[in-house]
Amino acid sequence: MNIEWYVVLSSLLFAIGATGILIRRSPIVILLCLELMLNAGNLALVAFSRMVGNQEGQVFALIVMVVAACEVVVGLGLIVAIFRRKLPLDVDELRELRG
Amino acid sequence: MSATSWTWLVLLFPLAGSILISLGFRSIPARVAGVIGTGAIALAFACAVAALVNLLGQEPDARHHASSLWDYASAAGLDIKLGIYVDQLSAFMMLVVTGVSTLIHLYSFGYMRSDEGYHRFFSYLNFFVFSMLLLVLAGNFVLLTVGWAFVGFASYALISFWYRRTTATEAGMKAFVINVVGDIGLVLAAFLIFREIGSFDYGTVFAKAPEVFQSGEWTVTAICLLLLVGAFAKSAQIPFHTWLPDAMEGPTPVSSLIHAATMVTAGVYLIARTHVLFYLAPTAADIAAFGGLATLLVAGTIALAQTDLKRVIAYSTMSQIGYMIMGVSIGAYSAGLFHLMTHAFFKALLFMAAGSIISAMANRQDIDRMSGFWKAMRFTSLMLLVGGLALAAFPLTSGFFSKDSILAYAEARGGMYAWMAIGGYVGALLTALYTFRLIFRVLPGRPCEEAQHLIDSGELYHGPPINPATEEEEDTDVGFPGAHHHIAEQSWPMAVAMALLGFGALFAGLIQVPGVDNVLFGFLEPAFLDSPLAEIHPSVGAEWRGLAIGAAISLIGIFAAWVLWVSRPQLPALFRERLRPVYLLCLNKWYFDEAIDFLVVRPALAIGRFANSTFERIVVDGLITGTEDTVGGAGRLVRVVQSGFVRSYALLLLAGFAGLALYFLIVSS
Amino acid sequence: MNFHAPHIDYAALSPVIALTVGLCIVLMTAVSKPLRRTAPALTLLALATTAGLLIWQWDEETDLISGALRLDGLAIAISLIAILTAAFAVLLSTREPAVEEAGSGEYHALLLGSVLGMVLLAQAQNLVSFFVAIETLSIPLYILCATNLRHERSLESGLKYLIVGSLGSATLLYGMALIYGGSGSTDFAGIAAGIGKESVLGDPLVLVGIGMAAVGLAFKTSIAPFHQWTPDVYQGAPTPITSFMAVATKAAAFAVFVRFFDVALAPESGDWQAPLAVLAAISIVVGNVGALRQSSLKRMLGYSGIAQAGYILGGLVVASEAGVNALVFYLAAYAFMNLAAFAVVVARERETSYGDEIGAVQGLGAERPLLAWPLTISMLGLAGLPATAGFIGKLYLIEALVAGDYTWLAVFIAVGTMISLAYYLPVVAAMWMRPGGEAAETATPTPAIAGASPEADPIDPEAGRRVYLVAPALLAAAAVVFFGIIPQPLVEFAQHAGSSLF
Amino acid sequence: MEEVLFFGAAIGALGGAIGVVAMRNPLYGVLALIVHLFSLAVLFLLLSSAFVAAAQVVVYAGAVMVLYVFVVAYVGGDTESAWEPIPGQRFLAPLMGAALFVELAIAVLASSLLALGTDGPDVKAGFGDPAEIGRLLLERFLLPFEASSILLLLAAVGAVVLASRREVER
Amino acid sequence: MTNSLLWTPLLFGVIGLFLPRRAAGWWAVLGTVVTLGLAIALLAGFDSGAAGLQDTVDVEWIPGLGVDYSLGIDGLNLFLILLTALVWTGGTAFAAFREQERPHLFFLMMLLGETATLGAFLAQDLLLFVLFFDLMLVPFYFLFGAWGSDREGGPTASAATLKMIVYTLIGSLLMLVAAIATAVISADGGHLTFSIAALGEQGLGEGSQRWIFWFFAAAFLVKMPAFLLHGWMPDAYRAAPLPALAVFSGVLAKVGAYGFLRVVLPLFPDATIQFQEVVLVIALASILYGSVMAFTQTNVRLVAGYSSVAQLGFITAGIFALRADGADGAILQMVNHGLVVAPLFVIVAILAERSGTEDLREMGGMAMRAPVLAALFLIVTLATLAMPGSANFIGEFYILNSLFDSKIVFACVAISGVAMSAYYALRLYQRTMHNRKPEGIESREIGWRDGVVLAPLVLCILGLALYPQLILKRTDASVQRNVAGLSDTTDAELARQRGRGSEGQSISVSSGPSESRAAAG
Repeated sequence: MNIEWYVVLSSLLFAIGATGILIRRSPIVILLCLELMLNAGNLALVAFSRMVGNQEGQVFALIVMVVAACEVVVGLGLIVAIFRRKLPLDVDELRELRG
Repeated sequence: MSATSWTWLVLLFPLAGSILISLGFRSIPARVAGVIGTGAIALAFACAVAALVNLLGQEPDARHHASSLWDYASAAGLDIKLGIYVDQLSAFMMLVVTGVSTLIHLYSFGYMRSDEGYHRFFSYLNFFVFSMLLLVLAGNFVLLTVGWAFVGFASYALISFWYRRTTATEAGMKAFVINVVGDIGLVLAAFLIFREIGSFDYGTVFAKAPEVFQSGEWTVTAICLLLLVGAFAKSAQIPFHTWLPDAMEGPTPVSSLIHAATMVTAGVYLIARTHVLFYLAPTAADIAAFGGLATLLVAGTIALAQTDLKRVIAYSTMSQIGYMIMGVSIGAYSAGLFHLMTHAFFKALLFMAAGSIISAMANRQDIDRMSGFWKAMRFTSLMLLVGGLALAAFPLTSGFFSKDSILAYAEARGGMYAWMAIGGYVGALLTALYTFRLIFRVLPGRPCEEAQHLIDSGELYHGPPINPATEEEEDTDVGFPGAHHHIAEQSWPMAVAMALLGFGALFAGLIQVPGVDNVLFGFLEPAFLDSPLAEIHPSVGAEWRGLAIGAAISLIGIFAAWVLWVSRPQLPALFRERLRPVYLLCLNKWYFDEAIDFLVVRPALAIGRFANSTFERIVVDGLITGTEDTVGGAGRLVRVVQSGFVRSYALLLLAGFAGLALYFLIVSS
Repeated sequence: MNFHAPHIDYAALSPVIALTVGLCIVLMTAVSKPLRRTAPALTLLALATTAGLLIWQWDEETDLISGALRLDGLAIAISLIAILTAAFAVLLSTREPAVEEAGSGEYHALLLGSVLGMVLLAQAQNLVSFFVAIETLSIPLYILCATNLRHERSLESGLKYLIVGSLGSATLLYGMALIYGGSGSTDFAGIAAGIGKESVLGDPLVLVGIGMAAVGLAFKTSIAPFHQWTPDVYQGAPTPITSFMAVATKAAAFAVFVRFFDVALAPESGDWQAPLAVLAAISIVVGNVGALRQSSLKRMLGYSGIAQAGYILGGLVVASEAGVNALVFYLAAYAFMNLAAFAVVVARERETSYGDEIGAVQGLGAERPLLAWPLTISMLGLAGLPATAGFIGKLYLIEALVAGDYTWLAVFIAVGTMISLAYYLPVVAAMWMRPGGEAAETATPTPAIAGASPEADPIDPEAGRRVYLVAPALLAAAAVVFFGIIPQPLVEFAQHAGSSLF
Repeated sequence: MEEVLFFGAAIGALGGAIGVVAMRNPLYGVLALIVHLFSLAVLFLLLSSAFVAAAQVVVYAGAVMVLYVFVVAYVGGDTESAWEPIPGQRFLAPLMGAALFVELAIAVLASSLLALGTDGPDVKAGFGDPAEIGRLLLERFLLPFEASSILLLLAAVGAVVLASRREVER
Repeated sequence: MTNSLLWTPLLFGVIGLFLPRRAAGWWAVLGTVVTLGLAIALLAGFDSGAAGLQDTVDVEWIPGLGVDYSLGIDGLNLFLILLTALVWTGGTAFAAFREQERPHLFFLMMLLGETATLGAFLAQDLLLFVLFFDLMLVPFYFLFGAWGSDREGGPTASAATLKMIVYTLIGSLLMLVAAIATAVISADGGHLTFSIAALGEQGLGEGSQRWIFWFFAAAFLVKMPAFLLHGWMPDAYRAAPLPALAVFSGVLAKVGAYGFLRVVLPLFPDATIQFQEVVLVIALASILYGSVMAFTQTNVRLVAGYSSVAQLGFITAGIFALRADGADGAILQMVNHGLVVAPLFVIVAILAERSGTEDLREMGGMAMRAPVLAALFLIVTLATLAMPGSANFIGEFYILNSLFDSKIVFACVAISGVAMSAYYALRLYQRTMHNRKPEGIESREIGWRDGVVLAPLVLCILGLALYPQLILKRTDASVQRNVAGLSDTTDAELARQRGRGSEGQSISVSSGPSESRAAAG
C-alpha cells in the first residue's frame, strides 16, 4: 500500500479538523477537532517514518500524544473554570476582547 | 587733506548728527537737537566746499578719485568695497544736496518747532541727507544701491512721519514699495553688469564698458533699461510717479527737501553717472528721453487741474524732473544738471512758501479756499512769487537759463530731438499756466477767513485738527498738528532760509549765461568727455534764439493765466464744461493709480487671499488629512477584522497559511 | 539487546537542570501558606542561578544529549533575555490578584515552566525537542493568562490563546511532519543535509512543510496575518504575564525561528526569504495602523508588538550574520522598552480606577515623575527616537537589511515608525501635556468598573511608590537610555549570538 | 488483505472525524472521536508501528477520552444551535478546509519524492516494536522524553489551578 | 573644544534639575552664556584661510556598526554654531525673565535642544548627523506640546505638535535609511564607515544617488519647511511658546539648508546636478508662496512663519545655484535670517503682552510711548526685508547673483520675492506700531529685561550690516571646496562670458573641479 495514500488521508483528516474548528462553537468540540488535527499529524509522521525507514517519526508521534494530552487537560480545565464562572460554553459568546 | 578725505567727512557729519540725535532723544533738549541737525549739514556743506576747492586745485582731467575704507563683502570673485568715487559730477551733486539741505534744516528748525517729534524729525532728516550723499558719492553699484535704498527708506520714514495718520502711513508704504521696485531694477542691472564685466566698481566698469560692449548690443540696452527702472522710480517719472503726490502727506519741509530738491534728482544723477553705458545703448537713452518728455507734459496737464496747494507743486516737480531726465538722456548732461541745481533752489523755495501759507491756513491745503495772502503775509507771498517766476522761466530768472539750455541742446542735436525741444516748449507753456494759476488764486483778491484773521489779530488762525485728505479728526498726540504753526513772518530761521533760496532762485542762472560766462559747464564738462554727445554744443546764437522763444512762451503763459483766473474768472468753469473728459482725465491724474491698483495690487492680494483660504486648506492640508484618513481607515479595517470571534481568527490564520502554501506550490512548480 | 546511555555534558546542561529543580522546589512551596510566601524569592533565586550558569557557559558551543539541544551564543543570549523578563515579571507579580487566585506556588512554578520551555526552545536543534519545548513554553502561558479567574476577560484570553495556539501548534506539527518526510531526519543538521539534496530541493512537499512551520512560528511571534490573538490576549491576561509574554515568548520563538530557518532550512532560503519579507511588511503595516486610537495601553502595546515583530523578522529574512545580530540586539532593546512600559501600566492599574486605559497615565508627569519618565523613555524608544536603544536597534536592522538587498523592507520600517509615532507620542502627551485632574472627565472607565462589580480589583493608592514596581521601571528605562548612548556592549552581546550560527 | 484493512480503517477514521465535526451533541462527538482513534491505531499497525498503535489505544481511547466524557458529563453536553453569528464563516470555513486539503494533496502528489510511491523500504523485524522505540526514547530522544514529563506535570498543575474550587485568601 | 561646546548645555540642564525652582532659569541662562563663550572662542581660534575641518574630534563610537563620534568645524558650520549659541542665549534669557510652570523641565528641554542642534551642526559622521537631526525634535515636542497654547476652534497644542513631529520625522526616517544605504553601498562589502569626508571620496553610483538624494531632500525640505511641505508649520507656530519658537525658527530651520551643503552636495554630486532645476523650482515656489501668504496673513506669528518659508526658499536657491558665491550667500543668509527671526518672535511676544492679541487687525499705534521698542523693531523689520545696507541684502545679493549667473530665469522670478518681502515686512511693522491705536492696547516702552534680550541680537544685526565680510571671509574657502565638484560646468561658461571683461578675478571658483568630479563619479 503506497505511503501516498496514508499521507493524503492524513491531510484530509487535517483539513476536516481545521474545518471543525472553524464551524463549531462549543469549546469541547473544538478541543476534539484539535485532537483530530494532531492525530492527522501523527499519521503523517508515522507514515513518513515508515517511508524513510527510521523510527524517529514514531517517537515523535508518541511525544505528540503526550503533548495532545496536556493540551486537552488544560483545555478541559479552562472549560470547567469558565463553566464555574457561569459563562456560556460558546466561544462566540466570549468576545469582550476585540477591536 | 585730499578731496576724498573731505568727502568722507561730508558723509560722516550727517550720519553722526543723525545717530547723536536719535541716541540722545531723551536727554538732548529740542532746540539743541535742531542745532545739531542743522549744524551737521552745514559742516557737511563746508567740507563739500573744501573738497570742491581741493578738486579745483587739480588738472581738469585728473579731477576724479576713488577711495575705499574696507572690503565690505568680497568673496567668490565679487569685489564689493566700501568705497566712494569723487569727480566733478559727484562734487557738484554733493554741493547742491548739502547746500539746499542746510537751508531746509534751517527752515525746519523754525517750522517744526512745536512738533512733538522734533528729535525724530531731525534725525530722520539728517539720515536722509546722509543717504542722499551716499547715493551720489558711492564708488560702486552695490553701494549705490545701498544709498538708493536708504533714500527710499528715509523718505518712507519722513512721509509717514505723522504715523497716526493712516493716509500718511499708506503714502509712505506706497513710496517705499515703488522705490523697492526701483532698487530691484538697479540690482538686476548690477548683476548683469557683473556678469558681463566681472566687477561692480565704477572705475573698472566705465573703463571696460566701451571695449566689452558694441554699441546697441542687447545686453547693454538691457542694463540701461534696468537702470532706468531705478531712475524712474526715484525720480517719479511715468509710470512710477504715483508715489510722489501722495508723499505730500509728510510735513512741508520734507516735501521741499525730498520731493523737490534732492531725492527725486537721483534718477537724473544716475543717468548722468552711467552716461557711458547710455551712450552705448541709444535705444534705452531715447526711451528715457521720451519718458521724461511724456512725464513733463502729463504732469503739467495734471497740475492744471489739481486744487491741493502742495500737490500742484509736486506735479510741477515731476514735470521739471522730466526736463532733466530728457536732458541727460539726450546728452545735455551739464544742462540737465544745471536745471537740477536751479530747480532745487526755486522748488525748495516754493514749498517753503507753501508751507508757510499752509500754516496760516491751519493745515488746509485747498487753493479754492485761499485768497488775498498778499495782504496777509507779504514776505511769504513775495517768495512764492519769486519761486513762481523762476519755475515759469520768467526771463533772467534761474529757471529761464537752465531750462532753455536743455531745449537748446535738443534742438542743436536735431532730428527727433528737435521735436522733443518743441514738446519741451509746450511743457514750458503749461508750467507758466499752472504756476500762475496757483499764484493768482492764492495771493491777490479779498483775504479769506484765515488770512483776514491773521491781518486782524496778527495771530494765526486755529482750526480744529482735521486731516485735509480724509477730513477725519487728527490724532494729535504724535505731534501733528503742532500746538502752534509757524510762518516765515514770525520765525527768523524760516525767513533766512527762504531769503537765501530766493536769491538763488533769482540769480543762480547767471553763472551760466550763453556767450557771457561758462562757470558750471566748464567745471562739469570734463566728467562727460568720454561720451561723444558731450561734444555737441549749440551755437550761442541758437541758444539766444531759444531763450527768446522761452521768454515769449513764459510771458504768454503768465498772461493767459492772468486772463483765466483774474480778469475772466468764469472762463475756467466754461472750459471745464466744454472739455469735460479732458478735465476729468487731468483731475484724476490720468487714472494712473487706478490702473496700477487694477493691474498689480489687486491681483497680488487676490492671489494671496486665494492661497490663504483655498490653496492652503485644500492642497497643503489636504496632503496631511488625506494621509491621515488613509492610515486611519486602514486602522479601522484592522480593528473591524479584530472581531473578537476566535473562530474568525482561526479562519484568518488558516487563510494566511493557505496563501503561503499557494505561493510555495507556485514556486515549486 | 545492548543500550548505550547518551553522553550528557552536565556543565552545559546545568542551566536547564537548575531551572527544573527550581521549578519543582517552587511547586513544593504550594503546599502550605507560610512556605507560599517564599515562592517569589525562590523563583528569583532559581532564575538568578540559571542566569549565572548561562553566563558561566558564555563561550560554550556544544551539542547536548545526542544533538537534541545546542548550547551556543544565540541560545545563551536569548535565554538570558527570557530569564531577565521572567525576573521582571516576578517582581511585577507581587501583590497581583492573579497570584492570589492561582496560588503563589503554582503561579511561579508555571512561570518557571514557561521559562524552561523558552530555554529549551532557544537551544533546540531537533524537531522533537523543538516541538516539546514550544509546548512547554505555551501551555503554562495558556494557564497563566487565565489565572485571573474572577475576570471574564482573563478566562476569555486564556481560551482564545489555547484554541488558536493549539491550532498553530497543529499546523507547526504537520509542517514538521512534512519536512521530516522530505528530509528523513528530525535533527536540524540532518534536515539541512536532507533537503539540500538535488532531488529534494524545491520539492512542494518540503516547501509546504516550510510554509506550515513558518505559520506556526509566525503565530508565536505574532506576525500578521497570524497575529490576531495578540491584542486580545495581551489585554485580557494579567499584566505581569502580558509583559512576560510580550517579550520572552517573542524572544524564544524568534530564537528557534532563526535557528530553524537559518540553519536547518538554509538550503531553501532562496524560496522562503521573499514570502517572509512580505509577512514582515504586512505585520509592520497591520500592527502600526491597528495600534492607532487604542484606548487600552496593553492593547496598544499588543499591536505595537506586532509591528515590532515585523521589524525583527527583517533581521531573519536577510539570513545573514548581520541580520541575526540585529535581531538579537533589537530583541534585547525591545525587552527593556516593553518592560519599562508594562511596569508603569501595572503600577497605574493598581493605583487608579482606570485599569490600563490611557486615562490612567494622564498627568503622570506632574504626579509621579518616577513613573512618567520610564514610560516616556520607553515610548520614545519604541518610536525609535535617537538616544534610545530603539534607535540603535532600528539602525542595526536597517543596516542589515540594506546590506542584504532588502532596502524596500527598510523603507517599510521607516514608514511604519512614522505611523507608530501617532500612537506612542499621545501617551507621552497624556503624561506631560494634560493636567491629571482632567483625567477624571476625559478618560473612560474600563468595563471592569462599569461591568460586574465582583471583578473590581482592590485599589492600592500607594502602588505608584512601591519599590518593586518603580525600581524595575527605572532600571529598564535606564538601560534603554544607556544602550542608546553606549550601545557597544549590547552590540557585542548580539554579535556573540550571531557569530555562533554562521 | 492489506488494502482491505487500509480502506476499512481509512473509512473508519474519516467517518469518525466527520462525526466529530458534524455531531451536534458533544458526547456523540467524543464517541465519534473514539472510533476515529481506533481506526488510526489500525493504520499505525499497517505502518508497522506496533508500539504507537498500542499507545494510541491506551493513552487516547483510554485515558483522554474518559476525561472528555467526565467533563462533558459535568458541564452538560447540550447541543449547540445552528445559528451562525459570524458573517461569511459558514461559507468560508468549508471552502478553507477544501483549500487546505487540495493544497496538501497537491503537495503530496506533485512531490518528486520517489519513496512516496512505494510501500516504503523493507525494514528489519522489530521495526516499531516497544524495544526499538524504548531504546530511541532513552538514547536519542532522552531530553524530549524527560521534557514531556515535566510538561505533563505542568499541565496537571494548570488543570488544578484552573479547575480547583479554591477560597482566595485576602 | 568642540566636545565641551557640544555637551555644556546638556550638562547644565541636567544639573539644573537639582536646583530650586527660581534658580533653574538663571542656571540655564548661565549654561547658554558659557556655550556662547566657547563658541566665540572657537571663532577666535578659527583659521580663516583653511578649507578643511578644524578642532576635529574623532573616536569610535559603535565600531560594530562603523559609526564614529566625530565632530569638527569649518567655514560651513562655524557661524551657524555661533548663531545657535547666541539665539539660544537670547531665547533662554527671555524665558528666564518670565514665570514658567515646571521650570526645571522647560529649561532642561531648552538646553537639550541646544545640544542636539549644535550636534547636528558639528557632526562629521553621517549617522551622528542623522541622530542629532532627529534628536532635535524631541525637546521641541515637549516644549511646544507642554508649554504651548491650545487654540480654540483649532487643534490642541499637543495635537499640533504631534502633527509637526510626525511630519518632520517622515523626512528624517527616510533619511536614516538613505544614510545607511549611502554607507553600505559605497562600502560595498568593504570597511563600513559613515564619515562624511570618507564617503565623499568613495563616491556613489549614479543610480543609487538618485533615490538617496530624494530621501535626504525630503528630510531637509520638510524641516525648512519648503512649499507644499509646510503643512505642519501654521498650527505648530500658533501653538508654540514664543521663546521656544524663537530658537526653533531661528535655528532649526537652518539645519535643513545646512544639510544640503554638508551632505547632499558633496556626497551626491551627480544627482544634485541632475535635480538642480527641480529643487530650484521648489525653492522659487517657496519664495513666492511664502511671500504671498505672508502679506495676507493676519496672525503675527504666521507672518513671520511664512516669511521664513520665503527666506529659506532664497537660501535653498542659493545653495542650488551650485556656485561658490551662492553658497556663501546662503550661509550668510542663514545666519542673518536666524538673527532676524529670533528677535522678531521676541518682539511678537512683547507686542502680544501689550495688546493681548496676535491679530494684526486688532493692533496698532504702539510706537507712541515706546520709541525704543519701535526703533529696535524697525531695524529688525528692515533687516527682514533685506534692506540694502543690511547683511541680509548682501546675502540675497550673493544668492541672486549666483543664480543670475547659473540660471538667469530663476533669478528674475526669485527677485520678485524681494519686492513682496518689502511689503509684508513693512506691513507687519506698520500695522502694529503705526496707525490709530485701538482701544485696550497699551503702548508701553520695553522694560530693561526684554531690552537685555533684544539689544544684543539687534547689535549683531547692525554689526553684520557694517561688516558682512566677517562671515564671507571665513566661509569662502570651505565653500569653494564643497561646491568645487559641482560648479565646473556653470563656471566654464561663466569664465567665457567674464573673459570679455576682467582677467579671471571672478573665477577663483572652479578650483580643480575635474578631479573631484572624477572621484565623485
